[in-house]
Amino acid sequence: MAKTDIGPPHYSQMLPPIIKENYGKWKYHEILRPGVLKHVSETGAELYTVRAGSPRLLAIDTIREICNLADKYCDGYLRFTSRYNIEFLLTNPANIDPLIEDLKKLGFPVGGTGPAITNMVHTQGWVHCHTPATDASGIVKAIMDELYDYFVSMKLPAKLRISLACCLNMCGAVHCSDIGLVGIHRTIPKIDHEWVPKQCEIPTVIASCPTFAIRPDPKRKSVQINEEKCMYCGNCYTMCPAMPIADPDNDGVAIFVGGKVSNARTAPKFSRLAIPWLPNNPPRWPEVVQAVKKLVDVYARNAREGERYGEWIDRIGWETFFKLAEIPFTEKHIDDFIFSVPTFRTTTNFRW
Amino acid sequence: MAKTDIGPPHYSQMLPPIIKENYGKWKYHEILRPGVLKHVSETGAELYTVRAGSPRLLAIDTIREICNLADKYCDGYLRFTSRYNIEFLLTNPANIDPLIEDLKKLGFPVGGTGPAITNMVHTQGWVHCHTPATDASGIVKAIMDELYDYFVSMKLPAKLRISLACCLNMCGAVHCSDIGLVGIHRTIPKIDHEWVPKQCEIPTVIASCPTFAIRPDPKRKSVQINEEKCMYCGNCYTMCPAMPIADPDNDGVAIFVGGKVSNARTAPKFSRLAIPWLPNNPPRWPEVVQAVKKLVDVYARNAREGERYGEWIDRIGWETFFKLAEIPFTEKHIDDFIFSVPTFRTTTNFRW
Amino acid sequence: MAGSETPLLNELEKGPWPSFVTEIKKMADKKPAARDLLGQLELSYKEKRGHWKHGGIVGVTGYGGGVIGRYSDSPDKFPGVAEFHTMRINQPSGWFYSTKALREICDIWEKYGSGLTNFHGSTGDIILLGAPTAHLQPAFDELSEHGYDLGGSGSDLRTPSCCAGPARCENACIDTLDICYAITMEFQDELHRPMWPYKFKIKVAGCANDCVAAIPRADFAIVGTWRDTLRIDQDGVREYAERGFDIQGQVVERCPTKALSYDPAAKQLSVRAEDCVRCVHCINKMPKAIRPGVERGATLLIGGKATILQTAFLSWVIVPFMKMEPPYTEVKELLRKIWEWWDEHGKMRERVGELIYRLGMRNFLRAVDLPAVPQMVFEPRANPYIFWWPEEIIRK
Amino acid sequence: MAGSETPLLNELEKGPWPSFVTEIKKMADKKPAARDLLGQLELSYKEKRGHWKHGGIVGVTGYGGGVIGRYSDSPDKFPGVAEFHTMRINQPSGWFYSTKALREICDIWEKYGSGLTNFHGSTGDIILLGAPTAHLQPAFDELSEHGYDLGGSGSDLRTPSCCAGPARCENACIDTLDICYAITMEFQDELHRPMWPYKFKIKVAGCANDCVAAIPRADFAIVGTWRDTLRIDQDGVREYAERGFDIQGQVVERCPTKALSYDPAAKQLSVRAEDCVRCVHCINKMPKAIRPGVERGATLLIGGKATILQTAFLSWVIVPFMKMEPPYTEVKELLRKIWEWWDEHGKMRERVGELIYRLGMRNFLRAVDLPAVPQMVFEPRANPYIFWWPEEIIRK
Amino acid sequence: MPYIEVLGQQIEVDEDGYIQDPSIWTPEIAKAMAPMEQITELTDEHWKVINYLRDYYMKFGICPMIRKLCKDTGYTLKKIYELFPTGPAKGACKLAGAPKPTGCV
Amino acid sequence: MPYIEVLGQQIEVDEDGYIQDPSIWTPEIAKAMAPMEQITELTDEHWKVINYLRDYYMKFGICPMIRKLCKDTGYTLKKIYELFPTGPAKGACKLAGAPKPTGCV
Ligand code: SRM
Ligand code: SRM
Ligand code: SRM
Ligand code: SRM
Ligand code: SF4
Ligand code: SF4
Ligand code: SF4
Ligand code: SF4
Ligand code: SF4
Ligand code: SF4
Ligand code: SF4
Ligand code: SF4
Repeated sequence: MAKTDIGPPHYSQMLPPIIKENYGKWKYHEILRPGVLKHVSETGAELYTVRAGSPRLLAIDTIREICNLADKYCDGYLRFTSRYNIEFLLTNPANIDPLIEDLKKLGFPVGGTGPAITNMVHTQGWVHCHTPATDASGIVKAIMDELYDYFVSMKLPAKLRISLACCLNMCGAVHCSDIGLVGIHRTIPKIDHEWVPKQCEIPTVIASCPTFAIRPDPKRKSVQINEEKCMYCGNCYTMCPAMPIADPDNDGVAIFVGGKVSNARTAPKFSRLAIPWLPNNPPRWPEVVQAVKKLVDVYARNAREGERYGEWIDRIGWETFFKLAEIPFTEKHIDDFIFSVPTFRTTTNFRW
Repeated sequence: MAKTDIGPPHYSQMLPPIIKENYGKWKYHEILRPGVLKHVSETGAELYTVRAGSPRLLAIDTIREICNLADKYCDGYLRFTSRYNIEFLLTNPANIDPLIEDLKKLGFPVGGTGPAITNMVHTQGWVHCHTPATDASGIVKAIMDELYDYFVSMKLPAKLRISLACCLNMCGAVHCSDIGLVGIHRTIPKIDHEWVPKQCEIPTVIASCPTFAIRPDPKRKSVQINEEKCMYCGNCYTMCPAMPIADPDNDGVAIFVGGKVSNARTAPKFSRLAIPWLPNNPPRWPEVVQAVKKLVDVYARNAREGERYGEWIDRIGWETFFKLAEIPFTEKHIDDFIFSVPTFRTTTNFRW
Repeated sequence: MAGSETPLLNELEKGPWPSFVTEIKKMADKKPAARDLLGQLELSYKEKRGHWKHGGIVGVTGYGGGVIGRYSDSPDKFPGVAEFHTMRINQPSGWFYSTKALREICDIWEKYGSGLTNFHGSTGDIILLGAPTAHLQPAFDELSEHGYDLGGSGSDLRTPSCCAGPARCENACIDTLDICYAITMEFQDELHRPMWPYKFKIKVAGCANDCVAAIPRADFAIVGTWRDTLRIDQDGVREYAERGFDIQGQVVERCPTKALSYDPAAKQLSVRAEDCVRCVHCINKMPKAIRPGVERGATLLIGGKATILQTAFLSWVIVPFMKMEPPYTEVKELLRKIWEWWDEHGKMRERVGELIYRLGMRNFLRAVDLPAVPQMVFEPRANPYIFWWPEEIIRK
Repeated sequence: MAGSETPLLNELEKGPWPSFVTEIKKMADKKPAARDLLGQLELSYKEKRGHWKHGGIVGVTGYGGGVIGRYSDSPDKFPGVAEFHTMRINQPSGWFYSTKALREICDIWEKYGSGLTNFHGSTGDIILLGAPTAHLQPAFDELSEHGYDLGGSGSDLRTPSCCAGPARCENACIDTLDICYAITMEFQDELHRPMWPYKFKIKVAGCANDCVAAIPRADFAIVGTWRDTLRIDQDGVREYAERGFDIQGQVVERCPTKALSYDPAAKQLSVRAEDCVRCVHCINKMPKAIRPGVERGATLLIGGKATILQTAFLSWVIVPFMKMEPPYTEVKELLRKIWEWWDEHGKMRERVGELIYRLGMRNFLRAVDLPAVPQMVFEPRANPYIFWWPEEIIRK
Repeated sequence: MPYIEVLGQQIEVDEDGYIQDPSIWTPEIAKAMAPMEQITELTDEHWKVINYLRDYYMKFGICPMIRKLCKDTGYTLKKIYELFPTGPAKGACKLAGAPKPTGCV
Repeated sequence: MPYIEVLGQQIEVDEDGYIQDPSIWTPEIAKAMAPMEQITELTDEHWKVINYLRDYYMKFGICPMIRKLCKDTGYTLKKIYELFPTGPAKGACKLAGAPKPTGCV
């Protein structure tokens, strides 16, 4: 039997010599051009990074091709970023252009650094998950095609991070993204009263509902849902296979904006609802893609240099944002969950 | 039988001629000196206001004396302010000094305008209420004696509003004061199981508990309190006389700071806990008075011109406030009620 | 009463601030109620606890509120305060008085009560402190004869109040006194006969300074504002500049939205209207130079309350702008709709703000027919817990 | 597989961004699993819904997590994905790889799985997408032989992750890679054998930029910072100034606490140390001129999570500063205390942040022996609902 | 302790005239209380309200909210005040032998 | 549908081998499942865990959390894995005839 609990390989096995030698000694960096970083060490050593966009879902054959490039230009070392991009680590600047050439041939764009759009954090969707309200990889592909230009250039006011999660579990952690997309349902779960008693732990199912919409149905040894209280989160389905919630016509995508992760200048911020729902329209989700494009463009046009999406909205106010973005404001934008009250405007200070 | 539903007298009966003539036509005002305002109308008319501090609890004989002054200097008209002060309305500036002289004789200080401390909003306390955790008028008197100088001058960075409520019902609405004092209990209600069933509506009592600490005690047809969940708000006592909560040794005063009401510059703000508890020490509550004095002084010394208490703290951060004010920070300062989460610091951005 | 009997309270006659103890003593010789109040209060000071019994349900014929019942827990020791009920009298708008009116009230209270008052209670009423049960009806009868009426108490509309407004203030964007009076008169029934889940308070402030604390302390706040641009008088600006006032530091830099800009050379101030949020700070600082705009009305907010049950709420914007002209039909109808919804859905002792929190703003807005606008929130929801109306769902 | 069978997916091979469809197709000829994944996915695209059955409990001997079971709901049509389980492989710290290591993984996955992967999952694992039940154990055995282990899933410690840190970044105030590794190794049991109320995630970021999203996405965030003053190199400042960089506008004015001041004449930048909140903005903008201080360590935060159940939480500061030196005993012990308390009091599927919300920070702090400090909150409580410990009460 | 006389028995009431122990209520007590609440004679309409309140209190342990009282009896609030001039809380609840209303005054 | 054979009867199970209807569970089913979960023989120790889980599930309608299981049986988690090499969720719960654990994977 296999050895257990050995943990991951030690990172030192994975670091190229230049990094081992300059570990913890990096002094500053520059972005030479989109997708190309130069880190300079206190020792004077220079490390070059070429960042390439990735679809994240990679065939092993592709990984081998990537390895070939890393062998050719990077002494056999590379890394991935926290947003799925591939980073080639070079010591010889002369290798940068040939590497980029080769990457182009393989179809990998170079970019994603500085005031740009980088890869979208995303999730499984129809490829592997059982609870999605939309696909992940497909929309991501369609959006990144549309925003490609912002990946390979650095012409935005600041970094702009887009993420997507295919259901309310929000595995992509889109809740703090400049633009966050979430697959949502809009209809209540359909209870299969034959299977609920067999497949599901009733108390657990009841406890799983954030809005206390589920109550026991002792007669049927099953549960009931209070339609008015259900906001279609699907958490009960996660706990109970006999309560499927997917609905092809009504599932779709909600879009949130203005979140951020970094503590730079301002504290991390949640993204907030901009567009409550757009339909699932595979294969290329034109409504969603256009909406994201518009949201990027309105920011690109109006924000000041160095201003993240949410910082821009802070300055102009959500009133103005909805006007500029030409998005109708509805009662859906007003929070009605636990922490709603602190979001209500308790002042006459607002713009018309 | 008396006529009912006649409502209050029409305000026009109460307005001096100069106000009737210039109603809605006031153009600007000046503060001539502490407690003396001059309002100038578009018509050129000038109205002088002399503001005098009041203990709020007034004997009818005192009111008659006040009326005498108003008759003498103000053609028989006066008003009270939203903070219980008395305002004499004069048309002849020559009357200002004599009026102030007369007020001095009666023991009424003139002031409370501009960047000053004005009268304390407060409540009934032991004078008339059945639920107090402290007295009202007594502490107010002791504090206003100590801060008297700030009432008759205008030397603070900005307006500083102090309020007091004698229990958690917070009738004084101290929740948005620069400095707010609240009478609090610290022990759980003592249940009189004989009287609960007779005097109290059990379901109402249970529903009255903000923290769900009360559960039925069906055997005794009474209720029980989960000690760990009770935070001594006294709301159950409000609903049920058989659950008295007062405890002379443990009742006392909590002090909150940094709230504001106006929308000027910043939105209205809640006051926030500075000192969790000081003992009731009648007749002059020296601990409370000194604490308030210190809180005023630290603000007076450190805030910038025009900065309200909470605006000052916003600038320097609560970390620094607790340091400057020399108040220990404890777990009690950390919210643990419904909206606690938005008060937790979700960033590494803080001062040491 | 000899001071020697109240050694603790006597301490509160020292010091420069006028003393409530002195006030009580003033009536103590004439009024047993005042004398015994002093005695009982001294006891409270000694024991550090109140000596009033819980509750008390007393009143006058035809009304369900307006009087706060109060009984001493030591009636034997203090018979003068065995029954010591408070009458809440509806104050005139803005707390303006003729001395004639005040003297009338004093005379009536001399006759029936303890001779002690609060000017005013923190809701705004005239508080007549302490009368025995038997005197309540006659006192009321006589007050009524002189044109006074009771204020609110219990689960009813509480006595509305308002700031000095146009009577004494250049900032007033609405006629606070008249609005307050009109609303009070329109809803006399709601004020006197408790019929709701809980209390409901209305306060009217003439501008964003909110000198009556409407936003924190009223379930329904009416706050004056304007829709156009504030008016700058450059002569006035020059005057402040020449006086050495730091326009840049005290005004321009403190404008919350940086809507102002100042040209120190020309001594000219200008405003970007679309960025001004009408916080009135600049007006406060330079009243001679800056004034509200001319297209005036009010912002309406809902839900303010103190800390019980679900912590304090500040009121929330529900109507960014409403014209305020007599007879104020629009706001009255809105109030009726709000009460109808609240009364129908509210639990016992649930303030309207708590009900909105529980059922969601969307249900409230739909019930009272108001459109959702971004002015209602600081920021939109961060969670994806979005409700849909049945008619929005695609059914095939 | 002929493209004609997947007309919808083929649309996603168009456009400049690399296509996941192309990736799946690459394996489709060699791997029935990949081929049938394509088919089933095409069906999903047609019907706008997923085709995986709910759940799946599969695994390897001795572990309770690390594999996500997945079954097709149309195994007859798509037998290649009838069983299509995912293996989560614990990535090396910072996602650094030698090509040798990557090739090993590819070879193993060629043998036992679909040949499809995610580099990486959003928790940070290597995701090996799709293997039948029978292949799980052999695949694991071979991975283990080559030095790889499974990551977390279920109610256990999830695979910790960290940013590039000192390996490739001048901002790193702590050794993110080593801390991540050390914690992972220390808690192998917690990682592989679910035993808690719910999942627990740890992420390590070298500085306040938080390039691994630790604060929003980890129950326990370790974020590098410093205690002394940031270091300014005035030569570097001059270089930026001479290059025409707008130091005043882009740096000084954007400093959240206005801790910086710039003298354009002298081209000198200075910082008021007590006001700097170490947000690293100025360092980001002028890396050649400004660097973190030298007394380094980490701020620890707790409670971050996504939206289910009680909406998303960002992590909350619980330790403003902790030195971070191997073997990291202090942080390990803190983690143990936290888990002990959470495991004892947590309800099923209650994240640690939700438990703290439910029971109050005070109970948490007491249990894990941490002092309350103002750095833990944006602002103190506004309500007077203050709890007292029994020992604080005066008993006579 | 104050009390009222009902059929020769002394029933304890509080200062406001509410019976101290709601469980001992009888219709006679209501009759004895009526004059204090300015009711000269208890008509069927009065009894409808009293019985409704009594039943509600016995069933739920609380008094209904006014809206419910009006809805369920079919009487407007005006009508209630006509029947009970001192109002539903002071008049009707007292006669129905419910505990003295608390809070909210 | 897959099934397992118990005393000549075919019992329906899902892909993961959990019985489809927990109410039909018998100890024989547990015995039949044991080999699939790499258990050669069900000892008293096994039965202690299985019976505990079964009772708990019947009483509360849910499976206990691991900490509770360990506390109540007195076994460490290590011991549980020794008894049920595929773990408490996959091994023990399955044998106890509880529904397949959901969520949180
Ligand atoms: C490689 C990576 C870390 C890793 O271990 O994988 C990384 C690397 C760097 N980050 Fe980052 N960041 C990386 C994810 C992040 C994330 C996480 C995320 O996006 O999910 C964040 C938080 C984003 C947010 O706030 O929403 C992040 C917020 C930053 C910031 C703060 C930006 C701001 O002003 O708010 C900086 C500073 C800057 O760029 O000026 C920064 C700066 C940097 C620097 C310059 C640090 C350095 O000196 O090496 C690196 C190159 C930046 C660039 O791309 O322009 N990095 N960085 C990640 C690359 C992701 C990618 O493929 O694009
Ligand atoms: C008389 C009164 C209204 C009334 O109808 O009774 C009143 C009258 C004026 N207020 Fe006020 N305010 C009055 C209570 C308030 C309150 C309510 C309270 O304190 O409970 C507030 C909100 C306080 C807060 O924010 O916590 C209030 C916030 C203001 C402000 C905003 C101050 C700020 O910068 O935040 C101004 C503007 C200013 O003073 O520059 C203001 C300005 C004024 C002006 C200058 C308005 C005018 O042009 O006449 C009046 C004289 C001000 C002064 O005292 O310096 N008034 N004012 C109240 C006097 C109370 C007293 O006896 O002291
Ligand atoms: C008299 C007065 C205090 C004063 O000295 O000024 C007062 C006195 C009482 N209030 Fe109040 N409240 C008074 C203004 C307020 C205010 C301030 C305001 O209206 O601006 C508040 C905070 C704002 C609000 O309404 O939320 C206030 C919030 C309360 C509460 C808590 C309500 C809540 O929802 O949180 C209670 C408790 C209750 O209703 O059961 C309460 C209850 C009470 C009771 C009736 C005590 C009780 O538990 O039944 C007090 C009677 C005291 C007595 O014996 O005279 N009182 N009460 C004020 C009314 C005078 C007037 O009519 O002018
Ligand atoms: C694979 C992955 C998405 C991806 O494509 O990258 C993933 C996939 C699933 N997540 Fe996740 N989560 C993944 C990272 C996350 C993250 C992001 C993170 O860790 O930084 C989050 C948000 C952060 C957090 O933990 O709160 C996340 C929050 C959830 C939740 C909601 C938890 C909550 O407390 O709100 C669930 C629901 C659950 O646990 O029942 C969930 C549940 C699931 C399940 C197991 C579905 C379920 O209902 O049981 C998904 C299995 C998909 C499949 O079939 O492969 N997943 N999940 C990520 C793990 C890969 C890896 O190990 O590297
Ligand atoms: S976000 Fe939802 S659907 Fe997508 S992978 Fe996570 S759990 Fe599955
Ligand atoms: S979908 Fe969500 S809100 Fe609706 S019943 Fe299920 S758990 Fe509750
Ligand atoms: S604050 Fe409390 S004690 Fe004071 S008057 Fe109001 S209800 Fe009574
Ligand atoms: S005092 Fe407050 S918290 Fe305590 S039991 Fe009573 S209502 Fe609940
Ligand atoms: S609220 Fe405005 S209008 Fe009313 S008194 Fe205050 S400053 Fe004047
Ligand atoms: S009113 Fe307030 S927001 Fe408008 S310009 Fe003046 S200071 Fe700025
Ligand atoms: S978090 Fe800080 S240390 Fe880590 S990679 Fe990002 S910038 Fe560098
Ligand atoms: S690190 Fe941030 S807070 Fe500190 S000086 Fe630089 S910009 Fe200001």
